[in-house]
Amino acid sequence: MTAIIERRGGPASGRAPAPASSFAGRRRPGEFLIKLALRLAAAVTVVTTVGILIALLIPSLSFFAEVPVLEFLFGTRWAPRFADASFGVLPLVTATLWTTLIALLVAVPFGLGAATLLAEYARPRVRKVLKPLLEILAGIPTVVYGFFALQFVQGTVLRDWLHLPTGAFSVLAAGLVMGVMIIPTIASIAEDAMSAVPQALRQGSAALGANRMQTTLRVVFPAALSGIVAAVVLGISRAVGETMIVAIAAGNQAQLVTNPLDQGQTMTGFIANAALGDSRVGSLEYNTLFAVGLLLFLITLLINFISIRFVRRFREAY
Amino acid sequence: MSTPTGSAATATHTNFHAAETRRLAATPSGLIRCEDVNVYYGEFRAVTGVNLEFGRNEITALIGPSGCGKSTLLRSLNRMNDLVDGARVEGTVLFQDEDIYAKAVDPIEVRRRIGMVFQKPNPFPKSIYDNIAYGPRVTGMKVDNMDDLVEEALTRSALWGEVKDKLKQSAFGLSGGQQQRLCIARTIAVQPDVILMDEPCSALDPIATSRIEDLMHELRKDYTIIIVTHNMQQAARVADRTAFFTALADESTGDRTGVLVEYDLTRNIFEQPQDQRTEDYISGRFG
Amino acid sequence: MSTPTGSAATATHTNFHAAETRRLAATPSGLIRCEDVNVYYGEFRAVTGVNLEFGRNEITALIGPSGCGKSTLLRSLNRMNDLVDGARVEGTVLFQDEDIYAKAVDPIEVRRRIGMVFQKPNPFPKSIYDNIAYGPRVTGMKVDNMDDLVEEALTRSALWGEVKDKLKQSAFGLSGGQQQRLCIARTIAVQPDVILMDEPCSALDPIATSRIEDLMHELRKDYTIIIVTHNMQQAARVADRTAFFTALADESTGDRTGVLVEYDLTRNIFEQPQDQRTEDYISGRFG
Amino acid sequence: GGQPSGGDTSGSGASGGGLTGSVNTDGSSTVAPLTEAAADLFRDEESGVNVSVATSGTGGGFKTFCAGETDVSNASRPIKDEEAADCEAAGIKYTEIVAANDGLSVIVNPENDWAEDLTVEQLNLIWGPEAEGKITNWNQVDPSFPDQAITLFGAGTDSGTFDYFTEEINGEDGAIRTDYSPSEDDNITIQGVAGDVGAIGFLGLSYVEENEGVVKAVAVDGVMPSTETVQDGTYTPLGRPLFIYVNNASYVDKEQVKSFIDFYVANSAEIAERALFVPLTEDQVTTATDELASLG
Amino acid sequence: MSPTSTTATQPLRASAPIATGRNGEMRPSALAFLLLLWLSLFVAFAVLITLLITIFLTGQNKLSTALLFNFPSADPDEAGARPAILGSVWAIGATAVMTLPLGIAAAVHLEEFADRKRWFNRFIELNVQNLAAVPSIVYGLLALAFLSMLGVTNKNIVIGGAFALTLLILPVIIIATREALRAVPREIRDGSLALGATQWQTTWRQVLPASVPGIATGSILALSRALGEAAPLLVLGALVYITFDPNGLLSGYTTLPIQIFNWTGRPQEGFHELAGATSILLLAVLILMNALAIFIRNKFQKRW
Ligand SMILES: Nc1ncnc2c1ncn2[C@@H]1O[C@H](COP(=O)(O)OP(=O)(O)OP(=O)(O)O)[C@@H](O)[C@H]1O
Ligand SMILES: Nc1ncnc2c1ncn2[C@@H]1O[C@H](COP(=O)(O)OP(=O)(O)OP(=O)(O)O)[C@@H](O)[C@H]1O
Ligand SMILES: [Mg+2]
Ligand SMILES: [Mg+2]
Repeated sequence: MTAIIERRGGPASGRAPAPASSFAGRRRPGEFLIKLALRLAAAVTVVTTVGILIALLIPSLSFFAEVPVLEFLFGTRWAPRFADASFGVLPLVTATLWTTLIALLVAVPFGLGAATLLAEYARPRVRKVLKPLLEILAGIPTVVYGFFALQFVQGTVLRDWLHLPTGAFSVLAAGLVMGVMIIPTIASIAEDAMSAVPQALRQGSAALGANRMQTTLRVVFPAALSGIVAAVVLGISRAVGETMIVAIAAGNQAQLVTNPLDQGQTMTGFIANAALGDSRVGSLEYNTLFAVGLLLFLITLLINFISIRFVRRFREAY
Repeated sequence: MSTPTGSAATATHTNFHAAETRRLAATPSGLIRCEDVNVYYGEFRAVTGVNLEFGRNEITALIGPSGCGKSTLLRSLNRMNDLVDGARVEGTVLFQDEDIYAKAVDPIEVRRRIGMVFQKPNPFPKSIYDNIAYGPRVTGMKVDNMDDLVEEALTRSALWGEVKDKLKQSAFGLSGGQQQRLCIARTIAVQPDVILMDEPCSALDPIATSRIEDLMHELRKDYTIIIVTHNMQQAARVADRTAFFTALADESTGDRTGVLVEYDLTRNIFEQPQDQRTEDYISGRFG
Repeated sequence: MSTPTGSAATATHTNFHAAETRRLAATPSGLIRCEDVNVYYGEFRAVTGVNLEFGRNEITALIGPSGCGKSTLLRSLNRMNDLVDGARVEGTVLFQDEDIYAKAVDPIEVRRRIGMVFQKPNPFPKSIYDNIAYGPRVTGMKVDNMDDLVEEALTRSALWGEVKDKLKQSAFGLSGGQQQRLCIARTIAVQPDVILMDEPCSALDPIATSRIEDLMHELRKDYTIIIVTHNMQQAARVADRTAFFTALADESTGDRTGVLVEYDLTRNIFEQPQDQRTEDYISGRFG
Repeated sequence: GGQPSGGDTSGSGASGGGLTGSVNTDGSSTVAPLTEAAADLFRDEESGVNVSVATSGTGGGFKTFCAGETDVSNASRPIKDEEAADCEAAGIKYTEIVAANDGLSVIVNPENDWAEDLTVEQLNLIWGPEAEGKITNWNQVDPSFPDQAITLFGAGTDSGTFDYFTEEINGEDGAIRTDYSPSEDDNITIQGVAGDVGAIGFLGLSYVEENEGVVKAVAVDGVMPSTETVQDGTYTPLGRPLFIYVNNASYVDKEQVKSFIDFYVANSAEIAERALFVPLTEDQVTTATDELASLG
Repeated sequence: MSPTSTTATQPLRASAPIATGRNGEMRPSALAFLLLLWLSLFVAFAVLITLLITIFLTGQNKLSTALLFNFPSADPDEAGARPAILGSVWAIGATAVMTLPLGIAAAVHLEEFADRKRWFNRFIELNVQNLAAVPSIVYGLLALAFLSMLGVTNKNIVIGGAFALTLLILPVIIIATREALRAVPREIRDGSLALGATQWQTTWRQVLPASVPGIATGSILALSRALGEAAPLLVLGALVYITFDPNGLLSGYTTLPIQIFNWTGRPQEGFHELAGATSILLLAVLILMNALAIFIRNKFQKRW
């Protein structure tokens, strides 16, 4: 055999004199540069966040120089672009709350139901088919959802079929459709959380004579609770931030919404509608856009942090 | 190359506790009987042609190298395999002469009557109390006083003294050995006839292990126990009878399948194995 | 309560192959020396105060119950622990009298010189040929003829005959035992001095295990081998020297940490252990 | 009422005149279909010219126009003084051309059988800033009207339609009650009015004609909006011209812009018809031609 | 009782039969529960199907080659979505080119190199998770402000939209890539490193190739999200009528969702049909992309 693989420190050579350099590091400048590049790429995400903050803050500061913060936050009349302007954001906030609430009323039960079915009942092969199908719901362009909400849900279902006393738009229709859109989001995270519950707990429960329902409700749900909460919270974040559906179907009238059959303009709806026109950079109108954007960003930021906390908790638990 | 030929005995001392303290019939009483049991995962046959009787109020150990189907067989004794996708049992498993795979049989009831303790302690993320009370609650047992039931289960599993002051605390706060005893207590609480144990000590330290082994001896008075273990000395220490399994390669497909090699009183298996493969395994030539 | 007291010897026959075929110095030659090594994972100290010398061209086995830090110590011998988040080594590890944790030392080079084989065979998702050629390529070895190198590495690891006709096929097509030998061949191909093995046979069947053990005896001629094993008989069969570790609970924190209990010629460890804990472990009283 | 346009195109000249380059337009979404129709027809003549039409609203359009970004700005109202000042400051010289006429229409739900003819005063009563929160029921507009809540829809604040309507009805540009549903998307307004018996809204005539039966137009001071009433000037005050503003420098320097604008004016009748607007009168065409001619 | 039993205390229960004829899985409560679960899924699918049907009914008349090849027009019978199709291709292409290298590099850093002990890396992780849930319209505002700061007045350009979309899906791609990288078993990395490969060699030659299917799946899904997005592009002002093919990063453009949005706002019924037809087209593309992603996931993703 050709001794291609030579033994460096074999017995034949005795104790090879080991110069201090025998392990000396080869210089790898390429490696260093690559790592630097990778780190920079990761840093882009931070730059994005800082960018968002700056982009939103600077116009917002000009805005708040003209409109007191308290008036903005607690005012009940939103008419920024009229001759008699006023800047109370509460109407937008109430509309956002309504659409979000309605969306959750749809998405939470159905999303959790679907997640439970997929995680606890469906065989892998069935799950492999159902899950992607369910995810199509999350992939439908929101413009398409918007017109579906406006024409079919509001026009046909709520008005023609149910004869509800509602006009052309309602936060109800927008919220319902938004809820359907969010179902896969909630289902997916909740399913992750349930799947992360160790099989051992299910087996332990089954071995005591519990059926699947009991195991699901009394062992898996409590064990996956933080993940389920995270799913719901992320659903809230999606609902608050969704734009096209509300811009199209919730209406454009900024009013304090007290009845879900009324129309209302959400924060995102306002931004989209206002942006359809083109405001002069630096004008109050332009700054208004960013003030609402900032509020929206801060609200979702808060929600996201709550959600991330819960996700982390269920990831750590097992 | 080196063929193991020497015969220097190790310093191993094994205590055939069970065999030494009890007189056993030559054949077990057959509370559970396997007749020609094959277990499949989809197309794959994990266990082939097992005929085996487990004696009432005995401890039976299943031993054998990894992958020989011990866990698979154990799970088929209380229909836990129903929960595994694609798992399928052929042949007959009789419990008190009833076929547990018969149509009219409620698998839930089978599992209540034939309880199971797992390799890794798996307490529920609930309080100690609720861990015990869980079984009686879900099975709809008529319980006059749940507190008494919890106390009795914990007492029987030699845990009461250690936990009686923290029943409302999370079970996760217990040590591994305590958790495992809690799992045994939980099983006892639903009043099973048989307790299956799948390597119940393999995640535990020596002291916890020895406590569980002691507990098993205690429990044998009231329950029938079937235990899978990797630790041969453990089998020797606790089991009345031992079944040795191994995995054979199928000539045609090359798939390996688990078969029962030898089943006998534990002392016989360890001291006078009838099969060469048993002897090889016992003497540590593989595994 | 049952306290193990009996002394019926099992039918265990152990072959001290290594000890019987070689004469060994009372103390090892010290190709690698651990001096007061502690290994931490974050705050947790997994291994405490290990002093140990590994002999050139010897096979040393590390044994002990699960969690006593065998793998941790092994990985600290070739700085594989550098890659584990939070892992930290205190004390000195000398390889040929050089501190491998010294500043000027290139951990990459350490790992090339001190190779490692893992518990689960871990071939790369590439062809058999590329699995072998990978190491020489990435380490920038000057290779005149890669084909020859691949052939020699496979030959040395007793795999050439089985795979020479399918070098271009995926390594995943091999059996577990072949895969493990491929991993050994892969390690040999970068010309290491030492091969660390972490339970290299625990995922293999008896026949494959015995082939790997044979191979280790072959390799000892050219390499220094340190092997972690759970199978005491395996240690007895292959190792020149054996180190027994156990996990002690820290009095103050209750954390368990791995310590070296006893280190000696394998025959001595198995036949005349000096420490009660070693004897308990060897005799299967726990683990 | 006006007729939907036929499919036949003019195609008078030989197609493919060989011009290239782009014509960038922005502005009113109301006027956009007009410019698009012009571009459609123009493409048959000069297929090498890229015409783009953005819809930032009249105000938004003037912003980019006065920044020199666009060659043409579509406007549904005349340029305001501030906007003109912007253009002047940026050195942008421009020419205003009336490109078509429109009847800004007030619409109600087809089931509304009471408000078929409203006076300007009544419209002001409904839409004026003072009405905000007060005029919420039709019977407040006229006691003979039924007890029916009013809901209001209309153009978004960036649109020329909004400016024009507020100016003409409420007497001041931008003065309007704010509790109505403004939309930059006129079809949303249609949907709104169609979905609510008590609704009232305003938008361009073309939308009314395309949505007969869905919504219906209201006569203002007794005159229904139509091609005739708009052209002959009897539909007041809401009959209005639609404009394009041409950047003079572009017109002079860019052959494709000149060619496009000349085409636009020359074929204004057909373009207006295609885009569902009211064509220019003879006089208006002459004026536009003269304006362009003066540019050279 | 068994003769071998030393303490014959086996209670009475031993004789109770297990063949009760009941089945604990079939209790009414359990069946009702299962029914509810299926109902959840059924409702979701029922909405999906209704939506698809209504869109199809709206758009079927206008499904023709004219939709694919014609430019928009003031006449709905002549109008097509050609520039919108090409515009979507340009915008998504540019987005992919910008976001894929960036996202994969960032994910590799976080998963393979970053020391999680360092606050900065933990902060980046947190930040990525947060960015993934920031409303898309905020990215539109970001791009708007950014372009304004650069002094770009005409924001209707491919690169502007691609910029917003890139930032929008960057966190999505990072998260998907990290998951794909995490699915590569530690053993592969250990094996490579133990041979003396550097960390980068290990990443580049072992980990990345092994995770290509996962990365591809995640990227396709992320890009399909970008393809369906309208809100951020709307904020940047959307061109809706162009008579030319977008032909570069600085070219004016429109995209399919924007075209749909615009056509639905037109007075003529014909445009609404066009919007329906374009929705069908967009949905078909999106579903195809989803199917491709799932196909890749199922076919090429190794189970280790
Ligand atoms: N859920 C499953 N699906 C498919 N195959 C399985 C499944 N569970 C086990 N197997 C296979 O069945 C065979 C027997 O497995 P089993 O777990 O019963 O072995 P075991 O003897 O308990 O091994 P160990 O000692 O490692 O626990 C093995 O080849 C295993 O790979
Ligand atoms: N990456 C890690 N991070 C934190 N703790 C670890 C890590 N790896 C191992 N440990 C802990 O360090 C201790 C020693 O682990 P190690 O894997 O070295 O034990 P071992 O003797 O090899 O056990 P086994 O026989 O089960 O392989 C254990 O308590 C283990 O939980
Ligand atoms: Mg097992
Ligand atoms: Mg280990």
